[in-house]
Amino acid sequence: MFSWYYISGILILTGINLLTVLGLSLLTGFTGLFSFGHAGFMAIGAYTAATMTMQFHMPLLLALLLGGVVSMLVSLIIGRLTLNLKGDYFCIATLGFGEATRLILDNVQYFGGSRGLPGIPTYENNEYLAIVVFINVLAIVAMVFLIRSRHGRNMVAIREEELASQAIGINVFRYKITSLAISALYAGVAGGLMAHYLGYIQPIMFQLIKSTELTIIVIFGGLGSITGSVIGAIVLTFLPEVLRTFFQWRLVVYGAAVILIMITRPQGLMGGKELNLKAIWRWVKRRRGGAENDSSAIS
Amino acid sequence: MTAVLSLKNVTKKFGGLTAVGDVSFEIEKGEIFGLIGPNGAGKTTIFNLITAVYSLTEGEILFHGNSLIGKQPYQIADCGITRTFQNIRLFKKLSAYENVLIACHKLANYKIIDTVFFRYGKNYQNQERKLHEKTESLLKLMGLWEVRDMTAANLPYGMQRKLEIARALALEPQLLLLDEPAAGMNPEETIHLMELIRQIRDEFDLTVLIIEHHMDLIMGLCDRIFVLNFGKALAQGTPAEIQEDKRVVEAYLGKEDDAHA
Amino acid sequence: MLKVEDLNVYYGGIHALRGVSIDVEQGQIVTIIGSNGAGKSSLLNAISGMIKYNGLIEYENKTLPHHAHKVVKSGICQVPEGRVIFANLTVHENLKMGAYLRNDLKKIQEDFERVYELFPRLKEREKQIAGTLSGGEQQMLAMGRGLMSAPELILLDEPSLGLAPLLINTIFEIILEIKAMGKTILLVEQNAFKALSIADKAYVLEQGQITAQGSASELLKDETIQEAYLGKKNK
Amino acid sequence: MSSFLQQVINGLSIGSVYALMAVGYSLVYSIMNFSNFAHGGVIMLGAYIGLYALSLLSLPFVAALVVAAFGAGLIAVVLEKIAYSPLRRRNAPGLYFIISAMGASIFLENFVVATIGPTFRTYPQIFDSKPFMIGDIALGRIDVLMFVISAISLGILMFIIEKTKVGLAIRATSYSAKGSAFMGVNVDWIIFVIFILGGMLAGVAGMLFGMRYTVYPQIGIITNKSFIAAVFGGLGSLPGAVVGSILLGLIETFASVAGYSTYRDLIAFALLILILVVRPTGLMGKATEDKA
Amino acid sequence: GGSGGGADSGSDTIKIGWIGSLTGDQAVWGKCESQTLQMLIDQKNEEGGILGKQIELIPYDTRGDANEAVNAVKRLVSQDKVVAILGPNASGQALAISAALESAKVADIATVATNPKVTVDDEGNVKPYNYRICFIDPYQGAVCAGYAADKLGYTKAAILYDVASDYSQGFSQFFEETFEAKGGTIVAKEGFKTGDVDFRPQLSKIKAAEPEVILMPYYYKEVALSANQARELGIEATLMGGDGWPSDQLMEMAGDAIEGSYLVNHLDFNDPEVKPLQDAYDEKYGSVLELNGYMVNDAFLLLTAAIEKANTTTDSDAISKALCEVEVKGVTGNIKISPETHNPDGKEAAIVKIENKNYVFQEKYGVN
Ligand SMILES: Nc1ncnc2c1ncn2[C@@H]1O[C@H](COP(=O)(O)OP(=O)(O)OP(=O)(O)O)[C@@H](O)[C@H]1O
Ligand SMILES: Nc1ncnc2c1ncn2[C@@H]1O[C@H](COP(=O)(O)OP(=O)(O)OP(=O)(O)O)[C@@H](O)[C@H]1O
Ligand SMILES: [Mg+2]
Ligand SMILES: [Mg+2]
Repeated sequence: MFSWYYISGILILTGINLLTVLGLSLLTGFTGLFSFGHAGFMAIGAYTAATMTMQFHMPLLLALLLGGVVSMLVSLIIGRLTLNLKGDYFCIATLGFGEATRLILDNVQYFGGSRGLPGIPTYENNEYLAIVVFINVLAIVAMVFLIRSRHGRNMVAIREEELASQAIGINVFRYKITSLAISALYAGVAGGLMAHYLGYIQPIMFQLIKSTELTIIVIFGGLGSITGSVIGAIVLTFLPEVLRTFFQWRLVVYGAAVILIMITRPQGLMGGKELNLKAIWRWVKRRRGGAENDSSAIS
Repeated sequence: MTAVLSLKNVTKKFGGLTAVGDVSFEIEKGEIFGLIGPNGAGKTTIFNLITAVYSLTEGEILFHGNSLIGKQPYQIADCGITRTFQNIRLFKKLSAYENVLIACHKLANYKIIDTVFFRYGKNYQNQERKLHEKTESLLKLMGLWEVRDMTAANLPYGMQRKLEIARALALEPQLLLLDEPAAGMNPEETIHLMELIRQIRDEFDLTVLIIEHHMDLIMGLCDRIFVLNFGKALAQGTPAEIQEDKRVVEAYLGKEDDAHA
Repeated sequence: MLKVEDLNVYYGGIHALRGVSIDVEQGQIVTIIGSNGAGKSSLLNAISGMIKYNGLIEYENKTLPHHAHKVVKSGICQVPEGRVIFANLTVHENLKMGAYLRNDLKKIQEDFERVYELFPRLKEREKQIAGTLSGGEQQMLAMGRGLMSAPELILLDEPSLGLAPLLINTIFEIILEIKAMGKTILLVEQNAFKALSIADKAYVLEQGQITAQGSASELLKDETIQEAYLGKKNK
Repeated sequence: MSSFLQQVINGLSIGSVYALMAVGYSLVYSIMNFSNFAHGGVIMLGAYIGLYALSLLSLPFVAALVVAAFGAGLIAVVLEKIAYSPLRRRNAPGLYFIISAMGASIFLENFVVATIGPTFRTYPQIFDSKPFMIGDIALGRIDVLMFVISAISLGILMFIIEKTKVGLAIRATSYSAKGSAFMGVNVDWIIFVIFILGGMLAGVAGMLFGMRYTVYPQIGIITNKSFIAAVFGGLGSLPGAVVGSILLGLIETFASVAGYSTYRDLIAFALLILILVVRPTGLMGKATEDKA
Repeated sequence: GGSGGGADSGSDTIKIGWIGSLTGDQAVWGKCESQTLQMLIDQKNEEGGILGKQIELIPYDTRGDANEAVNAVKRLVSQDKVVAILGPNASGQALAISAALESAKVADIATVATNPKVTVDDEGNVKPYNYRICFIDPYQGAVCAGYAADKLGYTKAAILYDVASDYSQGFSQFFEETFEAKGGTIVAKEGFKTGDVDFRPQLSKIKAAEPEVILMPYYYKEVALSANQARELGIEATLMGGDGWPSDQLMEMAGDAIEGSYLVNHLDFNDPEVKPLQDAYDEKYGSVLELNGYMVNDAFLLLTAAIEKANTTTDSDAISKALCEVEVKGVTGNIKISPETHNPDGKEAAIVKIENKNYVFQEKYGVN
């Protein structure tokens, strides 16, 4: 009943969201830092990548990577300034960064100001979907590898208890900035993908509400769970589409759904758990009466 | 032979309050050194100064003759000094196993890049295996292997303290700082802990600095004891000397106390 | 005065208390001893209405409400394990919070003085932010705060934790003093010897079940108890 | 000179709008320790309630203000019951509250769009819209009112928080709800008090905002500015929220004066970061050394 | 989800899509636009539909977001199988949907998307499936500036604009260019950001620059607020604006403050010919028609003409081609789409003056 052309479009968007969410999940879910500025990193990646392909006819993948890297470099500066801030202070500082990025883009006429940048090369739907899937698979694998290493565990330690992390020799600041930089890299690449999907970008696409949506996806999926982020990105990108026929009631339902999931399952869909063959096997075993312990976020 | 740790005229002030004033002592390699004194005497503050949680107001702290001034807490751990916390600071929501595994991180040296590109390389796999082996042995040593999958916050108090010790040991330190490790343990458990600490010292070739209010443990375990009172040195000596010291008895131990407890 | 019958507490899958029954009589000191994780704190928390439980808890022949603040209102106050002081408030404000439910200003003032007398250290640190107190000072504060609520029944969860030996003696003296005022005390202690020496009655809790009970002096002499909880034979 | 003074007045009056919003936000923050992103939604509803109280019920101004305050207070309390209290019972971390608050804010805004509709609405004229003129300088009547009301509500709140027993209990609960429960505090009641106070402030802010400007479902967006102002001042500090708001108003104004009106927010954000780099807990936030 | 039996191309209805903001800060316009369209379609259906078939409207909300617009278009063209799409009312979304339209060969007629690049790409080639019914920013800006300079004789103008709005930025840019070309000077140019409600700092600066006329190129909520605040500050300069202004709401919100202002509009609201449309809308929805209603009316007229001309109810490509071949008389004037630009050809702007709280038509005015 749904046409492939439509679905594939949403899938591409899901992939773009997912890529950002994966990075954000590292930052928020695993390192415990809350950002409201990731739309800003997406914007930086989007404008960089678009300029590269339009002005310098760079191949897409290279342009995307460059977009990611530029956004990562910016994140290093921002991180340097703000990562010593605690809790909501950091959160508001990132909000400030996101809005400031947008405001700068609004003013820079080279990028078309608030009128946006049209004429970015686009690709055939299926081909593009393949690219998006390819990048996401790489991103997920890399993220899982990272999470399940001593570095990933150290980030989790920071999320849990900073002072104790210091006491066992974890350079808290370095891990925080690493985590921010990786998440900015992901967001930057995702921004580039978005630019080449729409063929047009405009600062308003990267406003606060976008950052908010991304964070909602992370929490919705469950902090500290890559599987959760994947499921969250899929569900929450599709949800507004499924609700499309509700017209103006759509976002009312969306808002209510967010509250509902938070109060009924505050740990999010997955909440620190990962879905993998081992976990499924354990679950099956438990169902059969075996008494094993829960799978958990790391190790 | 130089001392493992030496404090020279260490002072820490909080506003007008001198929490630690002009304290000096040295700890020799392999020693179990006790730090005792009434509540609020400044014992924990000294730990916080050594581990750079607080910055010194005055004085100097040397580790193997090198100054620790200006170092960040994590760098102190890198040097080989680890600690436990009086107000337990475990990674509460993680399992006991994960708590120790995280702390083992220094035994591996692979980089972030390696985790992505050389995940299935021999080097990476060996290092990871080493971490898990170390974790297992530490948990077994501390008698926590059975509860390894329990969430740290749900462990009974005493076990949480042991887990803190396991976590501190994971870094293979040269100097271990224990802040009231036996708090919340009953006498039976305390004695068990005492033996454990001694065993750890021998097995890992450690130097231990310990704060405790359980006198059985302090007197039975320490080679030397340093007594603080109102942030100032009150006495220093072997357990026997300390127990006899009138000032210590008066300020801290209490007269009839050595009969029991 | 306090009657607990067939109390069960679950934490998710963990069955922490299994049918515990105890009786506390007016004016007595009753102590509960048991090893780590036996469920002592869970028992006190259940009485205080801080956790969910099944079973009957009666206070002065009335079923205790299941809300913490109502329990306090009926005259029961707990000095909790881990102190749970208000780290952001000053020492004085913490004590004031202890008297939250009281309105007898004059008596409150007297109690302030009494607490400061018992713990001169607190008086010295009156204006200090409680979070920066030393461990032992925090313990004194928790105790003082408990006293400020002038309860009829006071639940003490390891009041000597982290205290210097000299102060431990003081704490036990204070407990006796409270008893002398006609108050009732339910005491959980790791320092089983001390606890048993001042208590009237004692229960031994093991893995969520009461395994022994009796007068404190009897239990003090009990061989198995001596081995398990007193660490060594009494010198 | 007179244009400079005029700009100072402009800055102050913009600041007082932020202040009125920031105080309520800061109040909830100081107790619950989370950024209540639904505060803007409540302000918006307050503006509508005030509007309908005036136009449909034809209440006099003061009565309408009271209705707006209580209406918004009620909404805030209901919101707490639905969106936060289940989380509170599970001791969920602050993050979850924020997300729930965001859900609530999306819900409220769009609920109004779907029911009342997206149109802008104007308050009937209550005060003379002509400003006071002091020489060449214009001083808006509602601006003055806002300023006065911000000052009064701040005063009342500070008194409650610092001097009364409930205030003490509020501060205690903000650190440890568990600890207060042990002391016999009815935590639910305290939370109720907080939200009703915060909501009432939101109602007053919304109504005054609506009178000064206009009423529309997206009013909530403007509260982002007041969050930033609260951070300037130091989160959880009520005087800080006011000082931060006034400061932000002045910064924004003088960014325009300096000829950077198109970069106004950028300048504000840059200064925000600068302040936080120098004072990580804002201008008036308490800086405490963590004790291990 | 789904809209019921979507993919059946042999059905008796002819499907038309609409996209635009039903939520978000543009919802005021989107709502009116979609309602007007629904009303027009109902009327047409009563008259027997097009080519004997009933029309079915499938409207989707985009909340002003380009990604959503693309999703909505994809759904409309591939699943609902619409033959053409009307809307959106903002350039950003219209720009983003080009690729989707092209691959499905379905035409879109934007209502008030005034960015020139909506219909032509950077190289100046026309985009085959993007059309619009309104004039473009350069035109509006030029008309406004020309009228201010030539007809009203102003030489000193100030601009207050919304930096974050593409419409506002485009408009002010072209105003500035033309005004200066005509020998005027821009004495002050100040900006704000969407969502702001207080403009007094900028206005105080503008006041100090002593302009004769102030351009306010943005939507009426901000117009009302800024006009009121300007008057409060004692600014007496004439105010000018564009098609973001016209609304009854504006009169209500800023009646006195905007007295004597000029604005560029697509039509004369008091033209007796538009009365039936206004009345019908008022009767059906109990509220006044916003500008978007008029625009979508003309877009719909153009579309029905094209469908009839192409004589097909299924071939969207043919319908698209026919859009350039028909000419209709709409409420905003005669509409003939230029094949080179896909803009309405030779459409003249209406200059309107606000007098006694009324939009009083002055004249049709065009440049070049
Ligand atoms: N950050 C701080 N600010 C102000 N005072 C402090 C701070 N940290 C500690 N103090 C004070 O310094 C003194 C020493 O505290 P410390 O924690 O070192 O005591 P301690 O010897 O460990 O006592 P205990 O045995 O009770 O744990 C105490 O009186 C305490 O109140
Ligand atoms: N919140 C909780 N969730 C899960 N299990 C818990 C929780 N709190 C306590 N437990 C478990 O319940 C059992 C009883 O704990 P409790 O704290 O009552 O013991 P205790 O006798 O007070 O021990 P201690 O002497 O260490 O204070 C323990 O096994 C503990 O692990
Ligand atoms: Mg200490
Ligand atoms: Mg306990």
